[in-house]
Amino acid sequence: MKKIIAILFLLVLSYGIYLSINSIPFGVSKTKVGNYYNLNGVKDTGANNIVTAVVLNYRGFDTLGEVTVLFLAVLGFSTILFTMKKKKSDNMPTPPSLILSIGCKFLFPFVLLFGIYIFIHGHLSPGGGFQGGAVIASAFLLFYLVKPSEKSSKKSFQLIESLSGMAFIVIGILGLVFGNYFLSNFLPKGIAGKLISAGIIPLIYIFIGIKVGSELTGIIDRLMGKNNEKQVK
Amino acid sequence: MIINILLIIAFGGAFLVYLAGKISGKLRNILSIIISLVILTLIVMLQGKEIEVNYFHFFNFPLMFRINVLSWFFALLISFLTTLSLIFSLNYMKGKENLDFYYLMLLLVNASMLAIVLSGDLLSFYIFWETMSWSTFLLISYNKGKAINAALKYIIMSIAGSLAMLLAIILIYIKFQSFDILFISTHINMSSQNFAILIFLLLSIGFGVKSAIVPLHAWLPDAHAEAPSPFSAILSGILIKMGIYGFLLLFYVILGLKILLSLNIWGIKLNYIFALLGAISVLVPSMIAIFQTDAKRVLAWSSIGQIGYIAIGITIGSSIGTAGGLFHLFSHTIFKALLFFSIAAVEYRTGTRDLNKLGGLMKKMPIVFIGCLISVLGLIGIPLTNGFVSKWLIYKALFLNQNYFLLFIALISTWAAILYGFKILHHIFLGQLSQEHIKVKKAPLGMQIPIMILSFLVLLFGIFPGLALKTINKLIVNIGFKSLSVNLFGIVSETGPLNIINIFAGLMAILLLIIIVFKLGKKKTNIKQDDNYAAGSYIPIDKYHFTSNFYAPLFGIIKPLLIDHIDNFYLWVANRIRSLSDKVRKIYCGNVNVYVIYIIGFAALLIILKIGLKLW
Amino acid sequence: MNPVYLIIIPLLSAFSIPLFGLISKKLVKFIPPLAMLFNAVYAILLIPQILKKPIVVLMGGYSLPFGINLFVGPLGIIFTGVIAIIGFIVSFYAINYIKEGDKEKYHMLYLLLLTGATGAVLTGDIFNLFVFCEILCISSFALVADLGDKRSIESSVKYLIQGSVGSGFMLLGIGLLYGQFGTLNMAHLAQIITEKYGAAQSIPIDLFIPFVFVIIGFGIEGSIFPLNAWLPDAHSSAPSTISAVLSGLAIEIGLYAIIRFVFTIFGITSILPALAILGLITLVIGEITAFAQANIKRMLAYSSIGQLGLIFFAISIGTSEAITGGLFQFLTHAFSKALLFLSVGYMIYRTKSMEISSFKGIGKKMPFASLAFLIGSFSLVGLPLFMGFSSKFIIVKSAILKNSTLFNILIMVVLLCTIIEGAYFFKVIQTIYFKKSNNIEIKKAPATAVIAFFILIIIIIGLGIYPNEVFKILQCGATELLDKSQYIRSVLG
Amino acid sequence: MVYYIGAFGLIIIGLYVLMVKRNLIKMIIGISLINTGLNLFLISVGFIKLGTAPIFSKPGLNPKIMVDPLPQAMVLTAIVISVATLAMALALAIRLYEHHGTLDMGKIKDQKW
Repeated sequence: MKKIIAILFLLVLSYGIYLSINSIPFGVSKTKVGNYYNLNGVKDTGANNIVTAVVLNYRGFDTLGEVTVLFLAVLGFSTILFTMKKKKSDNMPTPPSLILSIGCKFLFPFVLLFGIYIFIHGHLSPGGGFQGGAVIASAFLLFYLVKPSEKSSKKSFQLIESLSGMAFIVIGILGLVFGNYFLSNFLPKGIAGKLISAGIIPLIYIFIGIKVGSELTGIIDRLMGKNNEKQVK
Repeated sequence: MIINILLIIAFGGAFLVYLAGKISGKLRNILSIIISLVILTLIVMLQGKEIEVNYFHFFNFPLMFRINVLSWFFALLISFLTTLSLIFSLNYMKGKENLDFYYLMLLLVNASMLAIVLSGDLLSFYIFWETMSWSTFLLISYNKGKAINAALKYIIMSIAGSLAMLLAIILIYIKFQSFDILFISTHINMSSQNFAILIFLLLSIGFGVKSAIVPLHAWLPDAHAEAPSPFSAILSGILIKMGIYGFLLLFYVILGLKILLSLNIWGIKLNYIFALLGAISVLVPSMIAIFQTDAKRVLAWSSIGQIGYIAIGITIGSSIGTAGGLFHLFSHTIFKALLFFSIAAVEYRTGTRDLNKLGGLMKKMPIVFIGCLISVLGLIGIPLTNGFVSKWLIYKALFLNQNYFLLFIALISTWAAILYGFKILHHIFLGQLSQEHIKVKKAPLGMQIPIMILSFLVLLFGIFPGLALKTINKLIVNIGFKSLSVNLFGIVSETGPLNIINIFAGLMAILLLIIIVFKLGKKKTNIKQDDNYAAGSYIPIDKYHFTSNFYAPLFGIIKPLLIDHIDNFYLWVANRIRSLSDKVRKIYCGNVNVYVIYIIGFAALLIILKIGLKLW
Repeated sequence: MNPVYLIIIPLLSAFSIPLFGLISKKLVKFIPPLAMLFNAVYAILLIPQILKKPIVVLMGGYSLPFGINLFVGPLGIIFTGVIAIIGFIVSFYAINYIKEGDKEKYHMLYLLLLTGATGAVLTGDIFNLFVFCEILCISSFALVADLGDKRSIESSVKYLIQGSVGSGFMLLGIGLLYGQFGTLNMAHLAQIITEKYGAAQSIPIDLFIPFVFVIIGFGIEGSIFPLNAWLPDAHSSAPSTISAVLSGLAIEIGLYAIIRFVFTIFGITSILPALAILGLITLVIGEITAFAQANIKRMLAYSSIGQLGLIFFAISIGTSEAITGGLFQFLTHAFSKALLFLSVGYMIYRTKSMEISSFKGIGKKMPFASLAFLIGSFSLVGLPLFMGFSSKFIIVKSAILKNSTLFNILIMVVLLCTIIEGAYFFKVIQTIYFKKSNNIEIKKAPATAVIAFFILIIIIIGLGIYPNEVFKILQCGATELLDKSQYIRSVLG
Repeated sequence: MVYYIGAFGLIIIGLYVLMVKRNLIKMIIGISLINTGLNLFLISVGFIKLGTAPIFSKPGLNPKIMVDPLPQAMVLTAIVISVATLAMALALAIRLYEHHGTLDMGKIKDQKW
């Protein structure tokens, strides 16, 4: 019964979407705003990667919100799991195999480096702070796989998160001070294509990278069950 | 300016008294009486003045106070009764809990009522009307227990009434772009008949709830019975008269006599319908009152009945009727407050107000007995009491108006009043003294003083009705009636003068006759109640208390008529809403899948409406 | 005076809480009140300037519609001001109230929730609106679960599922709009829509479908009738401070978004009567459901649904005065409901029960909390001298002035609902004051709570007696909503 | 066009899951499906046939045929938001299981009426 109702409703919904989608033809250039970004992005921001230019400069405020959302996720995550009963599990997790542990130890610095590379070059090539941060977090995931009992310092993670978040805002406020607009690109834009160019974009991306890295690591850390053991029924 | 000061004292005083109560109880009591006396003097000083003050702008609507004869008359009654009630409370409320709150609310009700009658525009009228409603609500709840449901019924009905009133006020504003009562009254001619009927009906609901005209009376018996007794006196004595004040305002100030008499629905005159409702309010509640066993409930039902008289008086639209209605309002305030005070005094000493448990207190509490006797006489309308004058005027007006049907009902109801009046008197003060109450003491002085003052007033205005009739005459002239010629002893007119001296002389003659007849009769012998035996076995004394089921035969005949169907109807509605609520809240069934289905279903519904029905 | 600080300062202070936490754990709880106090003062100082001319703030200095802008008009500043004032009072109250759990995280989440709310009402960009709404939503998911007990986790899960559907719909609607019109800026969007469809009699279907999605997306946050199943659960199981903020502010953000879309962006006035009926159904359902509740917080939550329906109804009447009344009702509801939840908070805390029957005779033991409840409920029922009267008065007046049979009937229903509302509120008042108490030793509420009560009481009575100045500001808000071209002009120049 | 169908297919499937499936984990998967579908939809809105990525990674690229960068930026944000929601949902699921010993949302109905 429920299924039939659900399907009926969804059919109506799909029909509605079908009707409205007609006015959005597929694969045709149609937006004024997007064209503007493509045409003037490099000139305006000094970043080769237009998506980065949009994310951090034209719509930097969205990104601030986005960073906040991620911050929130970690916060909420740890709030919800905060009062969890800490149970000592009887059986220690099986130690990882030799291949895994050696391989991970070997890979860890490279992955970390790759993550850093990605967010530093966010304005030049595909990638950026979020992606880089995710890569960094995966490095820590490897690390945890090898040493499940390792206790990471949650305090320092939290500090890094909030400091880098604050740095983002402070850069924004500096923009307000020097350039009259919040988050305005007040630093010299340099020559597009060079590493040190595009004003505040790389700077912000570095902070975002650090922040996202530590946040995702925090989430992984929690989900790995460091201080909340698996429930035994 | 003096009005502003008056109301600032009234409202500020209430809170001041509350704060004083935090320091000491004595200070609070004294302060409350001082404040009420100050208000009373200020009002007396305002006699005959016509003042208008703008005091505030709510949004951009100017609010104003205005005093004229009508409002002065009511203000005087309000503050006078409140003063007496406060004096009475000194003893009655001694030792009860939350007294600060009690005094605060009592003074707040007083202040709000004053503000109502002094309001010059409908908006401030409404605002203070509501203030009165909620402070009354809190005060009725004060006694806890049964009082809670009574208060709830009261507040719900008055919210309903006041919302109707709000609607009417806003309609008026939209029509005339003003809340000023005088402005409206001068421009009402321009409005259509339908508009006037609409206003009439809506406002009638609002005022009707407060004054407990019959279909809207359901709150009154409970509320009057359960409120603290000094406050019951105010409730019955003056608070329900606020509704009458509202009606006067509506009938004669806003609509005016001419329009009032012309209003009709399908040819039936509205004021006649209203008078008919008044007549029902007189008849049925008076009957119901006979069968109550709780003394305060008797009085409560009787209040509805007396309000009915007033309603008849003020609606028939003749000057003598209106004067009668107003005079009855005035007398009712006095004798009903007196009755409530007497019963409160009895309750204070004996701890009960169940009529079947009381009896024979005449000698134990003589002053209270005399007070009660006088007030019952007033209630019944025996000559030389103020009740007689007012009822006479109302009957007269009905007679002159050739409303014989209403006259008939009013007369029958007087019999009912005699029955329940006598019942109260007999059950409490006459008959056998119950064993428990042998050691009952006299009422304290603080209670006797208000009782004595009021008893005196009942007789004073019964013998010299002109004292009040002069003001009332001015009042009815003020609201657009012909003047009556009044002297100290009554009314001088060709159609049927009222002269207390003549009546007094006649009465004396009858009295003399009765005394002579009684002197000729046999002497009675007193037998002690304990001297009775039944088949040789001793029966406990309580069984001899012959006052229970006083009017049992009568009750058997008309009982089915007197069940409070209207009250039951309201209860039924409340229960319906409750069960509806229980059904409706099943929508939130707790299953999150269903909730998502609601969301998608809503989207689908909107799309269907758009595509299928081509809405929007 | 740059309104961007209204968003930045709370955000910055939220981020800085862990730092202060390092210095002293006790310091943390004073940061939210300070940040909100700043916002409140700043918002009030901005008002005169904004009434003259709305402020448009560009982010990053790019010309519109390419950058993001904040539009700080009368409407925005009203909402911001209310958010800041209530945020301040509630966080002040929370200084002593929040004792268990991770305090730092609670305060951070709380500040972020308010940041989200402020951002959502100030932004001039639909995608940005979506982002801020998500901040609001996600922080409220977490805060609802803050107590960590059985009921709060369950409520939070249900809230999250419905909220995700809502955010999905929002994004879908925004995506469709972007696809059609190629812009995300509200004013630009409004301009294009007016140019393209301004003359059309009925709403074209390809405009209607995104409209449906957006309305439903924000309607879930704004708890319109069939979409509000999460609300009673979430509001009743969150900590009382959070219930106060959620009920008083969060759901109104959804409402704000809807009216912004209906009036400014789409400019669809033909749908207004339907929305009015929807609001009315919400009102009726909310009040009737609240009538039989035994759990005080659920009762208040359902009453919030009812109040929201009333606001929605008032705004959907669509005249300037009615919208003003609706906004006024929003103020009333925000302040009164916050007061109610806060007062109930300590009662629950002391009696350890949410059943109404367990509050018997508490009036004597907790006089201030009970007084707060009394005044809050009087105000909500709409008794004079309190704020609720001012707003209800305006609403009734404007509905009658509309002079259509439909609205005359609807306003009758509204008034009937008021009676029901009165019935259940007065019943609780009687339980609190006039029932025999259970003779348990109950302590009074602490000073911080009492101060919070009194600030709210003063606001409620003050605006109940003297609403004139606020009324003028609200009128400007209504004008802003109704005058679409003015909005477009002031943003795009 | 197939992208649109795919995107909306995912969304519809996700909604169906939310309406019919009672297991919380499945519902969370449904939410993920909706979000993925949305991201796909946004990206396809900005798509241009034969378009290139909006990155001037080598000189001589024609900005006229680049795809629209704005939906991509939006998707970036949307992904982060969906990750956040997902994280919250998983944390809640863990706690819910701890409290109720089940993840069947049809059975967890303490909060009702």
